[in-house]
Amino acid sequence: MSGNATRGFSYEEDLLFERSRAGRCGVDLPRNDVPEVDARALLGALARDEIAGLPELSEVDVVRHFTRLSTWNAAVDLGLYPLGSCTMKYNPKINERVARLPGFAHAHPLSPAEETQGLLALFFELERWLAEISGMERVTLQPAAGAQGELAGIMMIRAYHAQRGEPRSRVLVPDSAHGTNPASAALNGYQVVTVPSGDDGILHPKAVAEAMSDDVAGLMITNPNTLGIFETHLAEICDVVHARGGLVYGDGANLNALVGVARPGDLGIDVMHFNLHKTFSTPHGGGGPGAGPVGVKAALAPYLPTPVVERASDGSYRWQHELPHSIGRLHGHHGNVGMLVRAHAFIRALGPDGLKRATELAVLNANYLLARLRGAFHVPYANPVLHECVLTDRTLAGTGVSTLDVAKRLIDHGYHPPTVYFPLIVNGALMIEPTESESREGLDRFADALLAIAVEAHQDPETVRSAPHSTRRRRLDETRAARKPVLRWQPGGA
Amino acid sequence: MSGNATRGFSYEEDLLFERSRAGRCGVDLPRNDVPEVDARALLGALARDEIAGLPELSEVDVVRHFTRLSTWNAAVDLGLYPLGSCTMKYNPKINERVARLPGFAHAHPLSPAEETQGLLALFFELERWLAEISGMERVTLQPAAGAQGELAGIMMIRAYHAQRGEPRSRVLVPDSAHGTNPASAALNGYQVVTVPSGDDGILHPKAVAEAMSDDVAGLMITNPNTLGIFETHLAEICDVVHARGGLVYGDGANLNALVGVARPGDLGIDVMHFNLHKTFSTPHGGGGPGAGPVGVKAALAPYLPTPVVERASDGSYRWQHELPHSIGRLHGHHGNVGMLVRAHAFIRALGPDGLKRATELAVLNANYLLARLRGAFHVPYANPVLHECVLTDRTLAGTGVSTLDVAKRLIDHGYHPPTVYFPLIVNGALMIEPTESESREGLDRFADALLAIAVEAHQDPETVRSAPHSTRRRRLDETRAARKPVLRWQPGGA
Amino acid sequence: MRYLPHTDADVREMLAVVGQPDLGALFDSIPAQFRLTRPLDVPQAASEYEIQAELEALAAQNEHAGARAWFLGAGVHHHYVPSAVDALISRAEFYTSYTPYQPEISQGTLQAIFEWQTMLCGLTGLEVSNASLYDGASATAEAVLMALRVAKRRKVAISGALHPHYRGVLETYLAALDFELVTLPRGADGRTLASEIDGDTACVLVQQPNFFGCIEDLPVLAAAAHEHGALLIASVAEALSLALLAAPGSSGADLVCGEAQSFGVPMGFGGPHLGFLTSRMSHVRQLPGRLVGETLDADGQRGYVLTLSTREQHIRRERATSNICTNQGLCLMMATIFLALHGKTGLRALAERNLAKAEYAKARLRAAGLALPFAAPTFNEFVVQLREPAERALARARAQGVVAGLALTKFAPELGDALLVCVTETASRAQIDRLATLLAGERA
Amino acid sequence: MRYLPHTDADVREMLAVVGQPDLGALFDSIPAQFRLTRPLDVPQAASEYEIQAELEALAAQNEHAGARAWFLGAGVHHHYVPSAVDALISRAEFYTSYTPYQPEISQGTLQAIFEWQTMLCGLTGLEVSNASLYDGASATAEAVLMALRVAKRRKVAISGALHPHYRGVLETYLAALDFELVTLPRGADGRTLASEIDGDTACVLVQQPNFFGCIEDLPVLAAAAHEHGALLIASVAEALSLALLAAPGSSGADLVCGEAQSFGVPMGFGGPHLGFLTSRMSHVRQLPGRLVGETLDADGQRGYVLTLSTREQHIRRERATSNICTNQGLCLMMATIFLALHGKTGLRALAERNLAKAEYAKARLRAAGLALPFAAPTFNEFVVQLREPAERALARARAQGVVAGLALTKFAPELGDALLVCVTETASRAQIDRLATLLAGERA
Ligand SMILES: Cc1ncc(COP(=O)(O)O)c(C=O)c1O
Ligand SMILES: Cc1ncc(COP(=O)(O)O)c(C=O)c1O
Repeated sequence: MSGNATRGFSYEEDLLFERSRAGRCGVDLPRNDVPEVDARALLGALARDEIAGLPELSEVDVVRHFTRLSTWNAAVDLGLYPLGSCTMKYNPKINERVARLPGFAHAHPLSPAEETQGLLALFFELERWLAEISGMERVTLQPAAGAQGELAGIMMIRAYHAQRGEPRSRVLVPDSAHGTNPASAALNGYQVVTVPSGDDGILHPKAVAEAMSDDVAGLMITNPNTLGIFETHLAEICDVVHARGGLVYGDGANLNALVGVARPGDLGIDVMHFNLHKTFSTPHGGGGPGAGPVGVKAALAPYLPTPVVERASDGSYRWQHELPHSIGRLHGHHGNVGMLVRAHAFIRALGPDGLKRATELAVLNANYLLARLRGAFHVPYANPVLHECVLTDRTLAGTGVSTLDVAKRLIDHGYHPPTVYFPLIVNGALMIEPTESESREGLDRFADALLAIAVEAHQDPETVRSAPHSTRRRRLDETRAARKPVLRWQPGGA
Repeated sequence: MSGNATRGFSYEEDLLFERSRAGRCGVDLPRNDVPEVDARALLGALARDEIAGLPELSEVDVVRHFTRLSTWNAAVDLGLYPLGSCTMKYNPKINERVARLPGFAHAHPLSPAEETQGLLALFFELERWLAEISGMERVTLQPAAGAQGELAGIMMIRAYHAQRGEPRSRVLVPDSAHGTNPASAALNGYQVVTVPSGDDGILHPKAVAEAMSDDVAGLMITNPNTLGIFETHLAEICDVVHARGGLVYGDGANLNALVGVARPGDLGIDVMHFNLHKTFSTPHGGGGPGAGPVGVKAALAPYLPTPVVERASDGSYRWQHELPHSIGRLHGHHGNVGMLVRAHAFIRALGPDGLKRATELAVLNANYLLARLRGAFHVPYANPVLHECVLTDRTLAGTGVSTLDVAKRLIDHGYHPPTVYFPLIVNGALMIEPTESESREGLDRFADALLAIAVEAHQDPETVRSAPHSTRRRRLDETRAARKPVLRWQPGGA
Repeated sequence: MRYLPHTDADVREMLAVVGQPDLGALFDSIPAQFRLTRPLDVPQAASEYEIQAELEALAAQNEHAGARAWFLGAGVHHHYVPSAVDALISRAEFYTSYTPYQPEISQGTLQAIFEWQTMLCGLTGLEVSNASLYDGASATAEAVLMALRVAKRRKVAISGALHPHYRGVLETYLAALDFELVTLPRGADGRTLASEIDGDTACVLVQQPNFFGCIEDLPVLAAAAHEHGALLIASVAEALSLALLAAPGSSGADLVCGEAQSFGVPMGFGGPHLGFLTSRMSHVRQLPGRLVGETLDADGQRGYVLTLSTREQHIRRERATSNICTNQGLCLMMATIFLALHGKTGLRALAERNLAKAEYAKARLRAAGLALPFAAPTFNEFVVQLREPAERALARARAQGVVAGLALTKFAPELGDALLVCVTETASRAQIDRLATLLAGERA
Repeated sequence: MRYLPHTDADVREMLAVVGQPDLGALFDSIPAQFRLTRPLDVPQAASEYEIQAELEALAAQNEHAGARAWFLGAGVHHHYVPSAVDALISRAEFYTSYTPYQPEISQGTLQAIFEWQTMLCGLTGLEVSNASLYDGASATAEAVLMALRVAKRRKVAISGALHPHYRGVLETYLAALDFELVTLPRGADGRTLASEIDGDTACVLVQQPNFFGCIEDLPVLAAAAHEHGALLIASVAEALSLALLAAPGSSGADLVCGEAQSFGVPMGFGGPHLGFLTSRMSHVRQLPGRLVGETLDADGQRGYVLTLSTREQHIRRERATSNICTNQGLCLMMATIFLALHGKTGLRALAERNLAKAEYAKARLRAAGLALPFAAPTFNEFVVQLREPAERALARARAQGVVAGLALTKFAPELGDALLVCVTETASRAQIDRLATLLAGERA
């Protein structure tokens, strides 16, 4: 092992339902100060019987249950979590504190603007900051995650073409794109046309020109792309798309490579989303919530979702609901506000110099890892990388050890594995994004672990192939899970 | 293993100093809005050089460091923590929330009473409640822990005798007492006279009468005693002490056996401490802080530490500093206030019925474990037990396995060991206090683990003797630590 | 900078390993004309202390339920959240982890999701639940999209008593697609009428209880939908009602979607909240969002994994059932803990308390001479008609520390000066009495 | 009841195993006449919601540093605590664990204590630190008791500028013992004069900076003490000063004790705080409190254990160096995290900022025409003389949201209407300006 992980034990813990005992309860209600109501009498058949599926536990049972469960997870606060494309950077603790301030946490979205000026001011500022960082004109904070941001962006593109009286039916998506890109386009009724990357891993104007037509509403592009490589021809590609009346959507998942160094808006992007849970340090929460604000150039501003925040001449803030060309409402309320508060705090913490420095260090870290790992693992593209790098298992050919095995073996070293088998255009990809939060010596330990596994793959492939060995559960059978899905607990198994 | 613990791994983590890198820092100061001051110029030789011994780390380094360290600990929130005499009950989460309310957490002890009425009201109520629970007249909340409570109590006894013009020089302490009892008496300048327990584990009036004299200031007694046994002769013993002008100090560490069922004051105790961190659910914090309020009968009230809270006729609260016979001040301020808030919340949560029920269940749990373990382990006394039980390793004689080995082996089963080798009057004691927080099936799992170890001791003693096997560190060499003490890190080892 | 561990020496040495002269050179792949040559125009870096002070100042400008008598709901509900919820989701292992793609090192999150799925099936009366969607509104839109895929028809019949924001989001989601939307009228008692349904109808969408608080008669609507081969979708904006009302799945709903914010998620100015969607097992391949399933490990031990991912964008791309990726995982964790704490009896008792408080409020308002326009039974929310402009009544109440509800003037002008009033367990009798007095227009 | 897991069935079955008919029978060893036959007279059980509401109401009645301009110190200091501190000590593994008696399952706590010991040695300039005492006052009393044991003499010379509460506690602790206490006078510049020391003196106790904020000249006092074979004890009530002032141990102090609340522990109305005590290694056997030492495990790996316990009550009983058992472990954890976050440079910068703020305040007050009676240099606290009754000035300031300091009328009447003013990094220039205006008596 790498000095990062060693011997230990795990606590076992059954399902809530298996721990349940009739008669336990983990809450007590306040004394009732109004007349009791007999629900059955009042509601008749509208009332339900016992709630099957809910357990009965005391507070201490519940606390222990979830505390134990938590110990089975990897986490950023426990160590490097190098999931490529996910930007698992440190989640500052002050963000958690401020997001819980009662004036944020217990405010109601339907309180009038006059009673929620602090929140509107925060929205207004954050919108300005994101616009400045990205080189966009306006920003909506409503989308709840990157994918909903994509949806919103494509909807605006659609509305833009519709408004000009020339609806179009296709959207171009590079083959290296994240799955949400084609899915978002399709959800908007567009036909997705895949554009192949070049042998150098990036998109070439020629490929785009070949796919481009008057029926193409736009191109979705990730920059740097999912290989971590800057799309050097982006300006020219944008020209190609714009020349035929198309628009360019920028997937901002990789913005951590650019903040303070270059702005998507300056590069020709017309509309893009931000993943606040990546670039702007809001926690991933074991899957979410995130937030996916969308920035647009002036031409798309009329289509922004409603409502938007405006500052009146007296300095007060208000909601503007009347945007005649708006695509409408995307979220039940104002988006994942708690994440907006955290992102606001993060930008305030770093300031202009810190934001740029974070970008530089994120890129330095990825390049450093690449330099240390090159050779032991195959590097599929020669282009310089920015904030993440992609390696493959080709150097392990013949050992029987694959990318998946390397990933699982990393767990024994105390590391969460990188993203694997993505992007799809690379065979056996290991996509590593260390982020700026990792120290040099932390990267060295991680590189040492990967190098040790590469050696082990040749010397003792079986140990790698059967990893992990140290976790509470060994390798889990995903095929079995899908073949006969058991998606809930039922008494007696079934 | 018992189904409680299974395979896992630990994260390694060096000392802060080993992780330090010159130039890192985990905080940034606010912008300075006043003129800089050159400390060297202003203070000359009064100023210091570099602070040797402090590390340099970023915020993420520090967060990971302590998060990893935390994973090496057992905890009540992870499972049964059956330390006898320590009452490791569940620490309710609401207690933690209310203790952090800014009006408590950021209040200053020298703010005038008019500006801190909420805190004074809380003190006043808590004092009343503790007095009612214990059958005492008044209570001081100042002592920071049980031992400081003992100190305060013995001081009051001393002041009482001094005031009556008959200073005395001895204090009686049973041989089963906790070490703080004799230490507290000695710290007060008293000579400690040890009173032997009877063969039945309890104190007998005769033994006390033999030790009692006009030079004895009082007796310190724990009830139920450290064997978990109720001191059946307590009333008579109190009479013996009182008859010779002595007073009886009650060590309230075991009050969890009595709340709502019997009151030390009614039993003849003149002065006693409460361990809020035991009976009243405030967390132990890895060693503290606790709180050790002291209750006294009316005769001792004049000697209470100053200041005390009083309610004025207009319902407002104020500090009373003028107690001419007071032993004086025991704490720099008002004691461990955060713990008082938590204990207040706990008493409110349970109410009269809940407090009594908790006692009953704590006693039921101890008796249940005793019933399940009797036979596999030796039960040194036949008397009925209350909230805890003491077993010994005598049944393992000949196996080479001792109490310490059983304790260490429990760790492999995912349990913190019980208190061991205490009380001193029992050879190889295993002192088990489950508290009321443990469910029946949780106790069963724990009992199964202990029974399995008893079997293992006979079948495979070496495995028990070399336990634990699953922890990040195996059995630690305490002798080595004491022989050549290394009590701080120094560069290069030293 | 406190978040950045790199010392100058680290940077120098790392650059040497990388083979670059300086940090700028790392970005040489970005054409020079696109490199930003000025600092970003955002405020200078701030310390934690300054950030906290600034955000406390902003937070202090917002009215919130911790400091007022609170009767405003309309899809976002003020319920007490036991402290254990925040204590547990504040475990770094939960909130600083990613989606559980690597199950061996994510069993904590996976088991909790499996438990959520189980409990939500029980609450909604259906067989399979996903692992959250963004919010009640988008979950409702996703449910309709799913129904369109399942039914392969193009007409969507929507209750006129659907939350207007849900309807808004649904319209946004459907805008690009080829479909027809019809609105089911509201009956005099406040419930949805089962008209407009025919053989082209893919689904009937009703909110339960509906936007006006009225409890719909789901079996009647289900019969009408099923008669024409359409699916019934029940959208639940107040998930606590599931503890008291007949499970929609048992009442004929084929899909149950909605918002579970009431299960331990703070109102938070509207988000993050917790969208959910449950269906019958027969439709699972059309379900959007993540699913956790049980399986075995190499030693034959039970464990949990993400499963049936061929429905999802990262596998199926443009043919996925949805584009969702990041979901509302930590809110799901809050709700799972909240449900575990309340359990079968606690949740029921909480729901009954909400009912009792709302019934008391209704009685008090009626006694104060105000009209309650709808006769249908309600759960914890209802409409009351005022004798003055709603905004005036709201302002008067606010001045007395009472947030009295939502003016329906904008949402349902046909109701005149009406308020939607929500009464949860957090409202004391005294506060309700005060509300009645204030709304009746008497002097408070 | 939410904290109690037992169902009625559990109780029944367990009683059967135990062989008792009912719960009451478990208490049969308690003589009947002592059994309580009535319910305790405490309030009926309350829900979490009610408890929170009640305690929020009580908390709201207290002035606190989060909502005022704060210049009150005197041994309890308002410093900003980075959020990471509370986030980390809220790990259940830290706060719901006991004293680390079983080292194999307590390495987290043990390693942190070892780190604390190391840092405190560096800060105080001594060789060994214990693992906390209750607070600064009792730590000071324990230091004197230790000095009495070490020196085997009976006279204690105490600075007249010792915190009066520390002095009070010391007198309480010493009351039963045979000793003589003399007070060292204060010089005109506010510092302690090295008189009254002779061959009977066991120790000289001074506070650094002293109660009036003045920085003592420790080398001079140390020389005077050592000349007579007495120990010098430096008691530090504002631990942050250790980052700026010459380490007391390097200035001749033999024992350094005091209060480390400033290192990340909230003021909390005076507790829980963090007493500490460091000494030279040669006196370690007389040190009170727990100690953590390094050792090896059965595999030869480094680990930590409680050590030298033969000093302690659980081994040595009446011959122990102290009676302390439960200490201030979690406060030690806060301070360890606080120090780790600030580190060498951050802590120094924080201390310099305190100095700069206090110097600015002194300049402003002088400029406002107020007298600062003491010429000795100060750190972040100092005395200012008013031209009106101190209580009046304080009340006026309070009415303007400024808690201006501590009236010394009670503690040092000889100073007339004087205030002890503490200025930390949390005070803005504007607040300091305001303070000066208010204390000068001009209209605010
Ligand atoms: C490149 C890329 N695009 C889009 C997304 C989708 O963003 P989200 O998960 O926030 O919906 C992701 C994140 O997973 C991504 O990595
Ligand atoms: C019986 C007994 N007495 C006294 C004490 C001392 O209490 P504290 O640790 O709170 O000082 C303890 C606790 O450890 C104890 O168990």
